[in-house]
Amino acid sequence: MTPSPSPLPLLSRIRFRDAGTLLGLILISVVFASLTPVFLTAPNLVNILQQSSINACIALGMTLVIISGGIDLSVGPVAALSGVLGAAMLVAGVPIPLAVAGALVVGLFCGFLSGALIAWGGLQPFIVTLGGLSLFRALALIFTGGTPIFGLPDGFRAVTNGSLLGVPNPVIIVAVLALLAWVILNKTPLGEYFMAVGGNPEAARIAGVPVTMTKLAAYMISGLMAAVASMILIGRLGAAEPTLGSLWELDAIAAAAIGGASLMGGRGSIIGTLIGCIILGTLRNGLTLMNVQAFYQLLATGIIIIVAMLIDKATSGKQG
Amino acid sequence: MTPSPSPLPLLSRIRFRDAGTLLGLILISVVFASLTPVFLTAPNLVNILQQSSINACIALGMTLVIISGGIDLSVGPVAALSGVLGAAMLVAGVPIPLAVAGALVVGLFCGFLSGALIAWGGLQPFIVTLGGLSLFRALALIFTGGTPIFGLPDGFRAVTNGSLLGVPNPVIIVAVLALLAWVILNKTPLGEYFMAVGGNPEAARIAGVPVTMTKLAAYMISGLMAAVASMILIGRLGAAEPTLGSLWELDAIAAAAIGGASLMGGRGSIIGTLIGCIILGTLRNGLTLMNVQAFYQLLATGIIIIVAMLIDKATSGKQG
Amino acid sequence: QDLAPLNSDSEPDRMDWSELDAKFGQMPVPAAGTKVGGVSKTLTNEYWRSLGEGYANVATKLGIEFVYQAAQSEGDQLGQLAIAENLISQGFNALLFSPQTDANLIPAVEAATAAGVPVLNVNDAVIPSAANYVGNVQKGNGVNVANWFIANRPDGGKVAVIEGQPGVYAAGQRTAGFTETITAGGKFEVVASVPANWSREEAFNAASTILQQYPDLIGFYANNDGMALGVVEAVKAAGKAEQVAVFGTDGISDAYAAVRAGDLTGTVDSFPVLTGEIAMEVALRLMAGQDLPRVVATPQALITKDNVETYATSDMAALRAALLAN
Amino acid sequence: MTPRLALHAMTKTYSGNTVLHGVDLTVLPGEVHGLLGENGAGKSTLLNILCGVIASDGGSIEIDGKLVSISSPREAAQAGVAMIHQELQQVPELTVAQNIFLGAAKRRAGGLFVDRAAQEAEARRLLQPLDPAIDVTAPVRDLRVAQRQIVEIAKALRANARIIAMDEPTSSLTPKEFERLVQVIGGLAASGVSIIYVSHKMDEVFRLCQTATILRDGKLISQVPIPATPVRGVIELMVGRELATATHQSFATDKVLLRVKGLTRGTAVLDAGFDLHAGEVLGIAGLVGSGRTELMRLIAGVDRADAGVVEVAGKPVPGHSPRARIKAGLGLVPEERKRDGIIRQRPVSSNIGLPSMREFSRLGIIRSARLKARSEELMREVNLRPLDVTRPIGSFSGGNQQKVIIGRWLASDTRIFLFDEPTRGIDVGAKAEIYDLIEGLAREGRAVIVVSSELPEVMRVSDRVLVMREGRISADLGPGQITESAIARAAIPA
Ligand SMILES: Nc1ncnc2c1ncn2[C@@H]1O[C@H](COP(=O)(O)OP(=O)(O)OP(=O)(O)O)[C@@H](O)[C@H]1O
Ligand SMILES: Nc1ncnc2c1ncn2[C@@H]1O[C@H](COP(=O)(O)OP(=O)(O)OP(=O)(O)O)[C@@H](O)[C@H]1O
Ligand SMILES: [Mg+2]
Ligand SMILES: [Mg+2]
Repeated sequence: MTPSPSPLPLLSRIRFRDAGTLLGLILISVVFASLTPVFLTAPNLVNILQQSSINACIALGMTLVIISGGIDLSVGPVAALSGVLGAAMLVAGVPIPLAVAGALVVGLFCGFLSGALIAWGGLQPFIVTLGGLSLFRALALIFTGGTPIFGLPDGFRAVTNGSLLGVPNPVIIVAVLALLAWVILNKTPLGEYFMAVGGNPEAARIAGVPVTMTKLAAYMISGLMAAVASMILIGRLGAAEPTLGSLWELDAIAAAAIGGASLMGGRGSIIGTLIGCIILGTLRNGLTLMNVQAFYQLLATGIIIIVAMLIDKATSGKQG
Repeated sequence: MTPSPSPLPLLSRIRFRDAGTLLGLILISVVFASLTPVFLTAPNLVNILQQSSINACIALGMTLVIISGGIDLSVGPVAALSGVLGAAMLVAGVPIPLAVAGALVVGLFCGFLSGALIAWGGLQPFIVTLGGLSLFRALALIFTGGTPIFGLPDGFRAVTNGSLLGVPNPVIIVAVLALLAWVILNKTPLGEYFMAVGGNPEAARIAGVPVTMTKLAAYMISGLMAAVASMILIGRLGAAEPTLGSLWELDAIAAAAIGGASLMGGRGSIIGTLIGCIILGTLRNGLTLMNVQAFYQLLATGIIIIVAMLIDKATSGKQG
Repeated sequence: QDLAPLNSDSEPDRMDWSELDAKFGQMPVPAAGTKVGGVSKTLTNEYWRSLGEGYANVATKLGIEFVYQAAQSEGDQLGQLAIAENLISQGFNALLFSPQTDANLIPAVEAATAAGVPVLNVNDAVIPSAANYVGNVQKGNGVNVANWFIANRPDGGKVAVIEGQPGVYAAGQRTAGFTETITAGGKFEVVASVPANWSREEAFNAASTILQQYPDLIGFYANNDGMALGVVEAVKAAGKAEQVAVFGTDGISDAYAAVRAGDLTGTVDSFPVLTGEIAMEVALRLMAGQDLPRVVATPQALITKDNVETYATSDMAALRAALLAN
Repeated sequence: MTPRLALHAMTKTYSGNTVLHGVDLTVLPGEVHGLLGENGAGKSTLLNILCGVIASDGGSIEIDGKLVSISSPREAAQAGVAMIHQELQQVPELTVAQNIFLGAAKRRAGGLFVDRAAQEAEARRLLQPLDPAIDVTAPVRDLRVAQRQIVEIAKALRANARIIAMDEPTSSLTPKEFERLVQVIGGLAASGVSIIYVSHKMDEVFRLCQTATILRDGKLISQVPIPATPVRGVIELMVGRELATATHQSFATDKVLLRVKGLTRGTAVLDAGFDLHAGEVLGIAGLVGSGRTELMRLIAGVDRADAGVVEVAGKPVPGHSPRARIKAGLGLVPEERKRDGIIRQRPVSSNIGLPSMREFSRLGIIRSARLKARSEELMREVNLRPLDVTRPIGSFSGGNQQKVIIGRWLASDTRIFLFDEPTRGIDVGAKAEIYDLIEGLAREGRAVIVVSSELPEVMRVSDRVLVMREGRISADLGPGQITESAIARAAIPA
């Protein structure tokens, strides 16, 4: 046995893993392209990216949370709360950067609350964020009395509705965030901590990983991402509804899982999650293009999620 | 250092754990009782039990799934599918026992599908049952064309709407099922397998536990329970709707978690889950009696779930 | 008495709200201490809050006790049932139910009937065994919009529907009303009819995709106003505001604002506050023993820029007058 | 005589890396057969194939002259094969009895119910000769490591197997418990059961075995009779070279680096206090459960002390977390590697860099190349096999994982090393390397505590030995006082 200094096995394994997800995406795309000619046009592809951007934003934060061994069911309501508070500030005439910063702080704070209960309180993530799911939604509803907030300033909306060289700004924003998340996960100590805490929290603690802070960071990033997503959304819709973001958590978790994240913690990939988001976006886009009837859309969604996982499994080996 | 043949340590530990949950229930009840006189009347208490019975039915299956290290998000749609198929048979004049048996087989089969993908396919439970959530719902909608099935025979409805010595039949049915689930979990090899597979799947496999069959059994029981819940519900409603069962999974998971089940697998208690269901039912009942507005009910639900977990944590020691 | 299963859109035993006073006289004054309970779908939607406002208007005017509750979210069927049952146990004189689905409140209705408490099914989902129903004709929403297209776009063209949640009665009826009416003449084609689950965001995405695919689309009909407002944004983002007419349903205040601003072409208002008032009146008349028809149809009107100011009033008396003048 | 077991040409390859090259193994009825080799030689792999835990890529299994196919643990059990696994394979929430009967429950009521009482009685009977103090109704999670290992042994005995594979069954046991095991094994062998015995402890192998098969790098080197072959010869066959016998050298100074005062936690550790000097190697001996592990955990900040102070270089350490203690220069190599040491799915380099990610970063970004280079350098020193720091640590053999965990503290500027059973599961060659390493640390002026249940080890590496008894430090033996009898006297309760 000669020492093998080549980093190939691991690298190729990671790439291989994401390649499996990519293959799923390509398969789905080929099917749709052969069924509807519009599918493969440039504007439609941009459309798909644009429509996937909000889920991607949420899913990035979710991926970090999942890798660190948790789950965040409260992302939708957190987005709603920061969305309506941000919108209220915007409508009240607070300068745009300040209002946006305010909304992001709200997101961070919600994440901090969940994170604190999980990290310090030692409660189960699923149940804490399930509580958060009710709590933050209730706060958003109470704050607005249940009515959407309209009249967002045009200056704000211009940011989310603009585009650069044909690429919509939301896509650019999310791409930048994804790059950041990738760097955090793969290049910084915090990323190592996420993986370690998700992989074996007790061993991580003994090795000096600040477990509490790491968990806190994951939920705070997730809250922040939810706030960013809400800003993109309210900019695009021109209104902030207290009910926005319902079921976002399921889409985000599905995207992360399709992208190879393990809900047991310790495993996940930013690139995989992005591809997962695009798979879900493509699915919705293609089914709409084909004008599939509502019930069958639901059917197709269910089947394709499972088939995507099976393809992925088949191509990426036995690690569940 | 004499051998201690007493089974006390284990027993007292379990009781202690459930006692924490019970304490939570008592606390909530005391608060409501002091705020609304109606709360502590016998009919209202029966009411609470009756209203908790469907969630309890689902939560029993969910508890076994969670203990075995999985999760079942598809319970609501499974209930819907077996409900509408069962109702169709009943309306078509199939003898009641046969139709009910048919519905239960549908539930079992749905559970088998999810279980097979998880146990043999090695896919993640969360994502498989998320797919099932869409899939089974779609099938129920397609089968009925989206319209409810009315006109269930009175003979059938009499079973679910009757009562014995003042206790509604659904409560009795669920109590019997709970007893069964308790026996399975605590007295049979299968129960040990659930704990083992959820607690340490690798060790279980090495010890020769039929891991695949165990997982399959958990999801099949969960599917069966969903079908039973749907029978109780359609009997009470006198109709089967393809949309029935929405959000059931969250209530059931919340009940199991409040009752001490760990979503990491290997831990959970039937008694705890039952108390968890009653806590949730009591919450809803009390808040309605106090005429709390919907938004604040949502707020209270969120807060109480978290507080229940904190109480539980505080009383049951550090094991998260 | 065994009632045939109710279909509110086609029940023959019906009357229009406008005939109530003429046929049954002034509202009877309720006894002191009368308690009425309302159970609604969800308060997250302005429509149901407005309905409650209507209930409360009448209750306050007559000095009766009124409790209005709703499930914590749309789709929480058992939660709503529990609420309804809990109200029954508290001894109300009449109950106003707006169920999540056709069936989920049936046990509560049965329990109330057994206890001799009259139950009124108010709008949207239809309890087949309901003895009395107050609400608009769901199909009419879609029909109204289709008629606008037929009248205002004589050349026909491609239109699309953004549906509510699959399997929900109102969504199905509204879509069917629109699609059946508009395609009858053969000039219009419904090129897409896709679900957006009552979500503004999903409606936005679906509309963007549809516009991409059918650049010559001339109109959208959305099953509610929230989704319609999402569609409006998608149309604006695609730069097709001139070409594409967008209609919603419900007449929430934001839809009025959008109609005024010229963003939303129109909405079918079913006047929830007024509906609430009428429903409460009907409940009180039933308690007084009046033998009303099984269905009382509430008003409905297509709101466009032309008539928006007429209907945009919070003064119910004025609104009644305007509607009756029609 | 027909061999009880004959493995022919066993082959196993992991993603292109062959770890077993057609290995043969023949065991006679009633024989205790040693299976020896360095860490990563393939011992566990071979036994895991035998008992159906992993699938081989080639080769056949014959039992009592009949070809059998074993593709699952169930089939292994049916073929009469039982195994004690190197890593504890238990369900923490289940009781001792339930764990012992996991997968083979005793039933009653026509097979419907588990017969708890019978299981517990039988479990008690099985544990009687090994450790009668273990409460069979306690959940396994409440047991100490040694007790859990004994439960593993009892589990293997339960099945009445014809062949029992024991993969380092004594890694957590003390000599006294080993003696009990010897009795048990003797009884089994006398009744015709064949035992395959894997251990890195040569004295055990020479006490127990009649024959030994020696593996090196996945290849069969030879089968030798024991004790006819001398220890040195066996070791040479294992490592392929001659090992220098080293003698102890002291580098202790009188500068106090670590001072522990009045450390107490429950009844596990009572009022423990001592000084540790720069350059000193302090051994801690004691019986199982005497509180050594707990003391290490308290010093390392893993558990919180009820009372007491930990001072490093004259200053009390602020904070109680492992992180705070690591900052102060302490590093713990935990006793239970799988639970407390490794992050299974992460590469070796990540496991090494974990406590010192900051030091390996610039501007918040990890300098991966530097981390990798440093990890490789350290792992070359301790002879990690295979020397690939990008592989997940979970895919290394147990001994090699231990080297990585030690390397973790070499990579950060740790001044005080707390080794809890540092050579558990480590082969003789690597053991010598670790002793050298400890000596090297002392030479550099760092301080080392070595907790070990192996007396020879304690005596080999320590300048000074503390003995613990029932949570208290019962003796502090300086140079010249360290003898087996002195330690034993202080360790055994009066
Ligand atoms: N899952 C795996 N993937 C890749 N390689 C593996 C895997 N499991 C074991 N190996 C490799 O197989 C070789 C043999 O390992 P094995 O565990 O059999 O060694 P061992 O002789 O039992 O060593 P030790 O004495 O340290 O327990 C090692 O090089 C190890 O790295
Ligand atoms: N998980 C646990 N639960 C309860 N008591 C424990 C636990 N671990 C250790 N103890 C108790 O703490 C005391 C010290 O145990 P510790 O493990 O520190 O001893 P040790 O000398 O290191 O022995 P070992 O060889 O088992 O590691 C013992 O009395 C033991 O019973
Ligand atoms: Mg080994
Ligand atoms: Mg120890």
